[in-house]
Amino acid sequence: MSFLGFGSRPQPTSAQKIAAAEQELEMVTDMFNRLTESCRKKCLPTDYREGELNKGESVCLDRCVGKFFEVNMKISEFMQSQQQNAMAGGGSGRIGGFGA
Amino acid sequence: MSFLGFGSRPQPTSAQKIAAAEQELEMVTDMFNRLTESCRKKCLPTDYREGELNKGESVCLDRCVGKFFEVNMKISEFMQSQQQNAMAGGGSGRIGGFGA
Amino acid sequence: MSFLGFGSRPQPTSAQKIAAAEQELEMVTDMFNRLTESCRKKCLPTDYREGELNKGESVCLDRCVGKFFEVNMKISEFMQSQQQNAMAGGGSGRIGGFGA
Amino acid sequence: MKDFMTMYSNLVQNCFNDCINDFTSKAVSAKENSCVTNCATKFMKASERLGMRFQEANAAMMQGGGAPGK
Amino acid sequence: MKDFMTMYSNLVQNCFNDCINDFTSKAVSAKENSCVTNCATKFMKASERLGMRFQEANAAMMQGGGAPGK
Amino acid sequence: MKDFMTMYSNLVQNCFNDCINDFTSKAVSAKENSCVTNCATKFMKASERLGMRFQEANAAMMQGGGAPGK
Repeated sequence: MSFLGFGSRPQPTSAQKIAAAEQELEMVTDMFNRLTESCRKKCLPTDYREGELNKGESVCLDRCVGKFFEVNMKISEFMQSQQQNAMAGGGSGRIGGFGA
Repeated sequence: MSFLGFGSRPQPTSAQKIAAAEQELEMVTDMFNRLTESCRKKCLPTDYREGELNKGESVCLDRCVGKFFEVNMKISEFMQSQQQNAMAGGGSGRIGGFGA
Repeated sequence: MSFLGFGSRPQPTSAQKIAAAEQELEMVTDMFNRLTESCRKKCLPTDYREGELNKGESVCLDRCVGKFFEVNMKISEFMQSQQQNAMAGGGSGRIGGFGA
Repeated sequence: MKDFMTMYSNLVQNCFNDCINDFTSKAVSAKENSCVTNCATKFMKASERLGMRFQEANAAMMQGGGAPGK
Repeated sequence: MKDFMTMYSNLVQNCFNDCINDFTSKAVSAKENSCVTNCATKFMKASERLGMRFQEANAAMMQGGGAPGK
Repeated sequence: MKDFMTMYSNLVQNCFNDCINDFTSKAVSAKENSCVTNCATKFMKASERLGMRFQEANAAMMQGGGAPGK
């Protein structure tokens, strides 16, 4: 689950690894679709007078990806700290039995 | 299908009960996600100057849930009356071969 | 995949035909749901002072379906020309191993 | 069945979003109530009309430029 | 698990949409940063509150007009 | 395959929503037509660019604070 940066875990079996990889792929695809939707709305005006991406739009898209990742990272950290507060002493610091 | 309040039905088998329960859970989860989306938009301003829910926001969320249920109930009744008109004489009054 | 109008293909097996038909049904359903969402927003005012569709709304819905299909056709052609540019010489002109 | 549920949930969410905008009181007002009923009625009529037009347009497209076999 | 991921993705997308509106600079500003934190905090508190009210309302509905068997 | 269909459907719906706003006439106007073409072209170029940036950012994140094993 590297996209979410949830850190390392105990050794999983092969089947668990495959399931985790499939889940990760689905998750990353979903995130990319959401990012695309958000960045399109933020950066592309809807009158479409030309088909090319102009300079301003291109720069905006690049920064949009960077900022989306930063927000994702920040919220991932936030969720982990929430999790640790909730199950202080009980668990391994991962979220909700995530991945493997 | 208690969430939709579609009333009682003939005796189902165990397998049918399990399938119906799974479908109900999925349906209730979907409804909760939609309610969350709607009530967040109706009740929480998007400038996020503070992390706490203030009094006004909390009251708004509570009323939002109540009203969402009322609308759901009203539309469920509406659909049932539509259904009864459509298949008057033919069926059991339930919607589209619903549940068990 | 007639809805997208991607043209004819080599002979498929029965299993492939069934899979393609299922995929087509899912695709057409998804398109209809999207069309419904778009045309509702374009044609129906949200104050709902009456339950009937008035003349203007009805005509708008009819034209909305026609124009949605035209846009779909245009974008299907666009994607095919993109595809042909991308794999010029290599393939059969269909998109991404589509259907059967 | 799943399609019916999606349609139903959309109906609830859309009519709620369009009709319920006052949270100063707990009760659904008479005006909100009639809005919801009209919304549901109109939504069903629109779905029906759109469904008919959609099928006609789909049939026309298949006859026109579509694949002959399937 | 899938529900958690949907909730998480919604959280990221909503807080991004509401808080990040300046693309003249590459860096997330201090103001945007605190907006994101507040957004996530408030979102979680709201979800919790909505979850409680939802369960109460659902239980009340089942007792009231609901099906007796299931 | 499913990802391609989702992308395709999004493209159709978005370009329709952004470009088609006149229902006083039955025909798609020349202006609407060129809007749709530009919309599709720009959408593809934006997707490509976003995809590249996304992969770069993802790779950077995995090297930085990510899990070593998987």
